Amino acid sequence: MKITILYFASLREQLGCAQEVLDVEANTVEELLPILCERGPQWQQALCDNAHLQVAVNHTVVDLATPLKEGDEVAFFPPVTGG
Amino acid sequence: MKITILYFASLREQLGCAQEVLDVEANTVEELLPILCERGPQWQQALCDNAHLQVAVNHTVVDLATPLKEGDEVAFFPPVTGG
Amino acid sequence: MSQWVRVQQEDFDLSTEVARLRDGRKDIGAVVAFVGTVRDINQGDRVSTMVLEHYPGMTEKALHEIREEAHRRWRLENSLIIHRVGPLAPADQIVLVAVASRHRGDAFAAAEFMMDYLKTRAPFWKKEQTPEGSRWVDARVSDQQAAQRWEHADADI
Amino acid sequence: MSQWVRVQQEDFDLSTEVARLRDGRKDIGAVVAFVGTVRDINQGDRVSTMVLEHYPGMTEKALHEIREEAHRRWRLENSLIIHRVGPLAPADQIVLVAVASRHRGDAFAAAEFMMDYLKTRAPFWKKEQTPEGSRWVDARVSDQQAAQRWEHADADI
Repeated sequence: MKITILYFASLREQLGCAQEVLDVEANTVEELLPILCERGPQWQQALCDNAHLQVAVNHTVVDLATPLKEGDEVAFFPPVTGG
Repeated sequence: MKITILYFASLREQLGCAQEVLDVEANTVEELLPILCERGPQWQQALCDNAHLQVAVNHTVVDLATPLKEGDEVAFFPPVTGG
Repeated sequence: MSQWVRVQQEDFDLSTEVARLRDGRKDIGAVVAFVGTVRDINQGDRVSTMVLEHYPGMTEKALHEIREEAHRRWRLENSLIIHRVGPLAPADQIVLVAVASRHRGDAFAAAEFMMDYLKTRAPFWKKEQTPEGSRWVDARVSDQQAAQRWEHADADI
Repeated sequence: MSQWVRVQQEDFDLSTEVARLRDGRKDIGAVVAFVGTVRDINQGDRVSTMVLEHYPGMTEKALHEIREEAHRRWRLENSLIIHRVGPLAPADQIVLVAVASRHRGDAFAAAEFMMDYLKTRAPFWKKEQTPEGSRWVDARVSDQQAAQRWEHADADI
């Protein structure tokens, strides 16, 4: 299934990627993460070894057990610092 | 001794008096009050029978035991309602 | 009267006053401004106009003391109080309390404190015009209670 | 984007926005406005400029949810949130949260709540330029703690 993945702020810079569309088999965010982290050490560090990683699916912050479906927009980002 | 007495808001209207200079022997506010209340029932009601009466001496809210001296400015008023 | 405490008949402009409060300073991170306005309903009755009376001299002293107490209790960079007197109509601005600080917690607490103390300690009185005639506004128990929340800290001074 | 939640590059004028919020209504007695501004010192270092990045679409959704939650928790007549994005310099305005209510207690609580939730739930990120180069600003534990103060009431919804 196809999902859109977005990376923001320091994650975007570390990964050199703002947005990608991925055709992937992953039932949850938890299953998606190892697929991304296999790409190399900077992915491992930015996503899988990052205790502060935030995840949103379709504009709502979720936990890693959240199911994914075709067409979902998944976003990874660091803790927010607006205001 | 001479003191200035001011009346504000509903007290000013009840008493028909905004300000007076009085030559009076009163060591405290408590001693001043009966002298004023002898003037008639509206004075008695507005000042001596008024549980909500506020008193300031020289621009500071005080209690009735506060001493008075020559030249003091005494003000009587109801609870404040600004803001 | 200092430039940070004003009692006046004229209206005020919020942006102008906040710009004056901030004065271009780059160490300020937070401004909280409270504007009180005249409502057309009070205690169930329609209010067409009101007149605000005060005690000249004592008013300014009371407002200065409230401001100074706020600066003792919180870390503030600046603050101002403007209170109008004279005739006012519904929707008119009555009062502005504005506080500038490094971090927002100080500004929020100090602004609310200053309003609660102003409501119970500054010598202003409102007389309302209603369809039944004019009347002096009664002090509210809720304002007394709001001010009492801050009094445990009075022991510090 | 609704007229009460805006994410924009342009600056805003406090008086204009508060007048829009109040809309001449005579049932409003209290307005609390919070303005956040850029400080030239953060974590001990001088900040010359910053850039605010956000997540378009999610930002507006998060701000709407914060606003709606405030209207559920307090009796509010109106509220607005404006947050700037893009390049900003010290003393620039970053954010405006303004709340109008009948009585001041609701406006003070709701404005502080909205800021605390915005700080921890709205997807904005700051990148600062300092003499040592540029850096992403770290989230503050104190902001997390400020937001947690309100969470006991989350059980209501």
